[in-house]
Amino acid sequence: MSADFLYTLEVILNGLMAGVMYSLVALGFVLIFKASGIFNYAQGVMALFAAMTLVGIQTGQIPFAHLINAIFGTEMHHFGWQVPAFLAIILTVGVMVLFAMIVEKYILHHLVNQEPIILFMATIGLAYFMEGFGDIMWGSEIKTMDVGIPSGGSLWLEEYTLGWAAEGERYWGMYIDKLDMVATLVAVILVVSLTLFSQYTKTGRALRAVADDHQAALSVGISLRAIWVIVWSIAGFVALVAGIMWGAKSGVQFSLSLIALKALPVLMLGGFTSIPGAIIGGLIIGVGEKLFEFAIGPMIGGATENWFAYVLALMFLVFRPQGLFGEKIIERV
Amino acid sequence: MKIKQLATVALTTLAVSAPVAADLVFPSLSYRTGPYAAGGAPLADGYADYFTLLNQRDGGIGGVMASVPECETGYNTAKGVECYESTKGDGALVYMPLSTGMTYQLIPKVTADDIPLVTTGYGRTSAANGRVFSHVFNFPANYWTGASRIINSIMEEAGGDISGKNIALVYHNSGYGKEPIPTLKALAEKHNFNLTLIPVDHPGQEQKSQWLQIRRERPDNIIMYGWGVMNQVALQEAANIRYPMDQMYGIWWSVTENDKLEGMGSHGYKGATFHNVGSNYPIFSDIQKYVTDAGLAAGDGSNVGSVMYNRGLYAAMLAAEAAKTAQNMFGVKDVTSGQMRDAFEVLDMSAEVMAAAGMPNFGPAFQVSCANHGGPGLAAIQQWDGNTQEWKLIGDFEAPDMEVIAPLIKADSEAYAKENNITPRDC
Amino acid sequence: MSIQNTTADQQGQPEVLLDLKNISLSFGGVKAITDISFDIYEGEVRAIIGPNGAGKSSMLNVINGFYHPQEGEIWFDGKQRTGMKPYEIAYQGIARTFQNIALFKGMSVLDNLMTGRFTHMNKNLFWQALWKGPAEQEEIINREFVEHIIDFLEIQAIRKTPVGRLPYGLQKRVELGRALAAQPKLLLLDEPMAGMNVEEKEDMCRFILDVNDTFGTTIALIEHDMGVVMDISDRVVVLDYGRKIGDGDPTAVRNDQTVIDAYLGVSH
Amino acid sequence: MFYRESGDFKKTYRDDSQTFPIKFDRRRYYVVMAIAFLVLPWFITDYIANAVMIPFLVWAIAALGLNILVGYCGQLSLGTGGFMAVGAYATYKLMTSFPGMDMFSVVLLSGFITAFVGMIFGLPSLRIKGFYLAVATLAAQFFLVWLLNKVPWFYNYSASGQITAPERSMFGIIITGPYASPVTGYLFCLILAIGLAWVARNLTRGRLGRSWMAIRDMDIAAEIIGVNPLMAKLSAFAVSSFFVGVAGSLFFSVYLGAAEVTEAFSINVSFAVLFMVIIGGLGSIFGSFVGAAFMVLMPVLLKNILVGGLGWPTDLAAHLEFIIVGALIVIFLIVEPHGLAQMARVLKEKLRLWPFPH
Repeated sequence: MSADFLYTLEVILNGLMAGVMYSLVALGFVLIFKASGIFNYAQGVMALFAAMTLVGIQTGQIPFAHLINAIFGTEMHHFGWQVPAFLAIILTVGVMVLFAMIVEKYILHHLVNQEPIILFMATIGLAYFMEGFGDIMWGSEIKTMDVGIPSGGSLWLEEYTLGWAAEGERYWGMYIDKLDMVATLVAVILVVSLTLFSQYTKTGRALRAVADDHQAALSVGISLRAIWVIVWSIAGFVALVAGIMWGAKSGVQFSLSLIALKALPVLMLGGFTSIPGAIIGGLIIGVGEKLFEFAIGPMIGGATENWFAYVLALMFLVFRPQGLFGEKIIERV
Repeated sequence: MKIKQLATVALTTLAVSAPVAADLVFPSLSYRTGPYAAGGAPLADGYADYFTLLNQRDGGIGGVMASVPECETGYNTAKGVECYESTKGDGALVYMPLSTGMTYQLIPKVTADDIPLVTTGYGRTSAANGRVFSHVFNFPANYWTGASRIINSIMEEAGGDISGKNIALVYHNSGYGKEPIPTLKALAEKHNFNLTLIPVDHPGQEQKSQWLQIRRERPDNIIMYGWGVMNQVALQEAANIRYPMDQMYGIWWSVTENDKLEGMGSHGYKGATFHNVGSNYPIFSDIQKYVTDAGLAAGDGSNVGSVMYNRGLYAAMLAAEAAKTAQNMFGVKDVTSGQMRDAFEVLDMSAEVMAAAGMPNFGPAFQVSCANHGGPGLAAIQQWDGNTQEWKLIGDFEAPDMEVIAPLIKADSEAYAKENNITPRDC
Repeated sequence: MSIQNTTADQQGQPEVLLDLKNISLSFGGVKAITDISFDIYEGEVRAIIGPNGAGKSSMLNVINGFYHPQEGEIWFDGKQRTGMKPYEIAYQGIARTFQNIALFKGMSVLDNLMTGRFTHMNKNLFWQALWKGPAEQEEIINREFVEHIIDFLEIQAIRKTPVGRLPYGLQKRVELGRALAAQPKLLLLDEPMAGMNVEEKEDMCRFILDVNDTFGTTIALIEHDMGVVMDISDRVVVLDYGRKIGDGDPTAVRNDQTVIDAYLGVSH
Repeated sequence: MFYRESGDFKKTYRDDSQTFPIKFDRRRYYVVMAIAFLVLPWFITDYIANAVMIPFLVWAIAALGLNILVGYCGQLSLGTGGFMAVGAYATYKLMTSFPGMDMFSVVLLSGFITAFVGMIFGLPSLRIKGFYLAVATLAAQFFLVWLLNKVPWFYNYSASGQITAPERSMFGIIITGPYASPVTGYLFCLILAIGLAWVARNLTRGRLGRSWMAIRDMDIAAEIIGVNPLMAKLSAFAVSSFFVGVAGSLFFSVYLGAAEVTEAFSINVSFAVLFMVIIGGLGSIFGSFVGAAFMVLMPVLLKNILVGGLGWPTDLAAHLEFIIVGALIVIFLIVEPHGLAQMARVLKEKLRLWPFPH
């Protein structure tokens, strides 16, 4: 095989993996949009907040230390203990559930039946709030996420594929990051368990009922408020997973919240209401932008990925305005 | 109606809340929030702590207390305007905006307001031409001299010849990151090496494409002009593809304590710097005694001695020395911003001055002149030691290839002068 | 009571305003309309009736260009129509109301009616931006016309109320007003009396007849209330399962055996 | 008491359709204008002009533009930052290519250039609706920023891609550049803001505005009434982009004086303007001004209270600022989803009836 072909293959594989990382973020959006029609811009900040909380709990940080020190003139930062990763994750999930309850009680509850754009703006307000709140609670310095996920290129794969290229070509074997492989595995488990949950549990059925028709669901005795808390909790959990993966990749700091921007074209492509759409959309965006950067990027100066993802999604949309897997828009008079 | 009330309250607050007029005002436009907070916080701490030290230990500068009103910009240029306007009325002596974008914005403004603008290691490189940029100082080094210094170091290691080598520039795709490109292009022509440009968009969490490209092309060296999260991700990706760390060079904004990997991950990673590292200087015991122990530190103390903290300290020292120079020059205690500008123009940062300030050999010795606001552009190379988890200086502060840079500075500054109708001064 | 068509009476031979020839329409594999032909005379009130799902609304949608039939010809005002957009058809002089009220909810009654005048206004963006001068002149002229309609429909008091706040019956009336504001040659009414009480229905009947009388507007309407249809229409076309099963004046249709079997028969 | 309309009859349609039908409103409007034009310039300081009034006016123009698109035509857009960048770079190119051109023409031409670009990026709106369109407009945002950053011609081949506004004047008065007095900058922006608000008012009360609102409220009915959706949407995109382009032009030339596209016109700008529009009130010209005032004044006010007044550390204050602004947005949306303009309207209704409760 020629090295060029192998390189292209490598780009495609890595694109798929990157796509999975985008999908992880997009999933949270889809869950909430499906259940409540809210385009939750705060999903990215939720991922940041969850990751910060996880690291904070793990390393025994004192919440609001900076604020307390500023007010009382004390000098305290750490409890001085370390919490095992597993326990810390469980505690963080608890925090995210609490967060979901607060959001439902103080925001969503008061905005029932508002127009989508109002709800959207409310979530941006929420994102602002959480950005400031997270920083006050845990501090704004860069933190390292360490929950034992391996990273670095897979040596085994590199050596195994080294001989594939023709003799004498510049080729160093296939490169795939172990972290990406783990992320793929996690994403698969996440999607399968979400599907099982929504298909085979009572709560899952209620969720789907609400997604189909709020009024009808209400009329058969499903509590909308409870459902919203559950959905936001699940979305919080998904945000935590995304936060862990992205945090392990780039450290836990402010920019983590900007991953939301990478999820938007995925949503556009996959449709706001489809979980498989979020996955497939992520894969298409991942491969598309990486291939474009690989093939065309060097000719036009590079750094094309940010806009190309959107343009790619836009091109799909022009032909299918509701996204690949979105519900068909039927116009009637 | 409500808005009007708010506006009234706002306006009255603005009028009332003007800081207490201190005698020497050194505003600090800091960013302790936003995407670059991790770098901005220690920088601002160092700047503030130095003046606190002077006030506590020496009773200010020449007997006049210094004050450092801090204004949070969040690395946002629009907020920078607000900060500039809100502090300049208090008799600000010098501005150090700590952001390239804000520097560009302030260059015309400070010139009109007769306040010196000092950008240590950032900002507009061609501002080194004092004939065009009368109020802007970018000593001791800038992005172009830094790039040249890195190339020199690469040449040294290669035994003086880098013709035919491949060097990649991984840069933050913004004004800051693009700065070194003309210099590197000129140097590539001169030394006959191949330059590959690899931009990374803000914020730079996803750099897979870029590093796959690097892995394919295997450049002999990498120069990185990164900032914020981009640095950490780049280092992680470099380690992932097992790129040799000692062939990687960062500019000074890419070689801080935040820019490292766990354990030996980034051992050997190098970078250019224009000031020394570590806390092995007399001044640090004074800071401990007069500032930290007295509970007057700007930060929580954990940053003292870090690269960014030292950079803040160093910048403050330059400003304070200029203030002293101005006091001596004009024989007054309360210097004005115009006098500060004149002082900066004749600033002599000799080894003795630095030693007297408790920071011997902390930065390069240099002199500023009317025509040259950038100094000789001396820079050193620092290297990360994974064993001790700290940066170490390797080699001395050395001069860049001014033969290449000087014409570039001249061309760019003259283009600016022409565009803005500025007649260069006679120097 | 049947209002006689003046044009038809005077000339003996009525003039055809709209002529539909062999129209077929299908969505994917589903046939909505199969080979239907009928015509509408200038100045008459033409009713389209039929059970639910007979293709009545689809027929209206074909007439005003929202759906494009796969087969057949449409002749309006002596010209054959080919592939027109709905807004072009509006310019030809066809206006309509909708089964489910389709008013512009964020606008006042007055603005809704003024929007109906859209096809009669033509000052471009520049004049609009300047306002003073031609644009204002045009606005005032059209405002006068709209005020006539407001008087006619007796909705003076709610002129500046946002339509979203009005009760159902009034909304229907405003919608009729909006269609009238366009001064259409052909007015399509899709169940104008659906969901109304007897009084409101009587009002609406009066308006429809008055429109037909005073403005001479040709009207095609879909209605379920047979009493109303028989009373106010000149001719009736009956659809069932996308096919035409009857056509003629109300009495003839009422006595047509096929129609009775397919449609009226059900209710007996 | 003084807020009464009884006895204030309109005898012509012209009177009936004027902007401020109630005498009290009309008087208040003249008073505000008089203060803005005649009183404020005497008292304005550098700080008030450059950090409060100029940004307020510039953002108000941008908000007006976006409000035409989102509030009147119902097309959700997140490309505002990109369009402002087009306006800014057009201004820079015009200023440096034609040094003799007066600022007014430069700004308006930049607006027209942006309008053209906006129309191109408005084309997908014919197929794509709602949030899908919002995300699609992000393509414009990212692509335009990339393009302006990548092609050196746009920034005259300078080393870093920064653009700096040279000194330009009009009628011999310096408007841009460091030597422009804050009063001229303020008045220049004020005249443009008032003029554009007047244009926006004219456009939205006439035929074109009604066609936009018709598309917003029910696009199918609008089309059947004779509104060409292509023309309505594209004209909304064009007019909106014109306003946004003018705002971008002023943002760069009068307000910041220098800009770098990735920093000054990032996605945050798009969100900020959308905020102003929604907080102020969708489909309200007054609301655009109120929204801009809120988003400009709030942070300044908070900063001055927390840092200046209470002496908090700047970073805590900045975090708290985020929390408070975020919370306020949510609270406002809960209390009055239709924005501050709607609040004012409700208040007005109450005042009309005062002192009777119903």
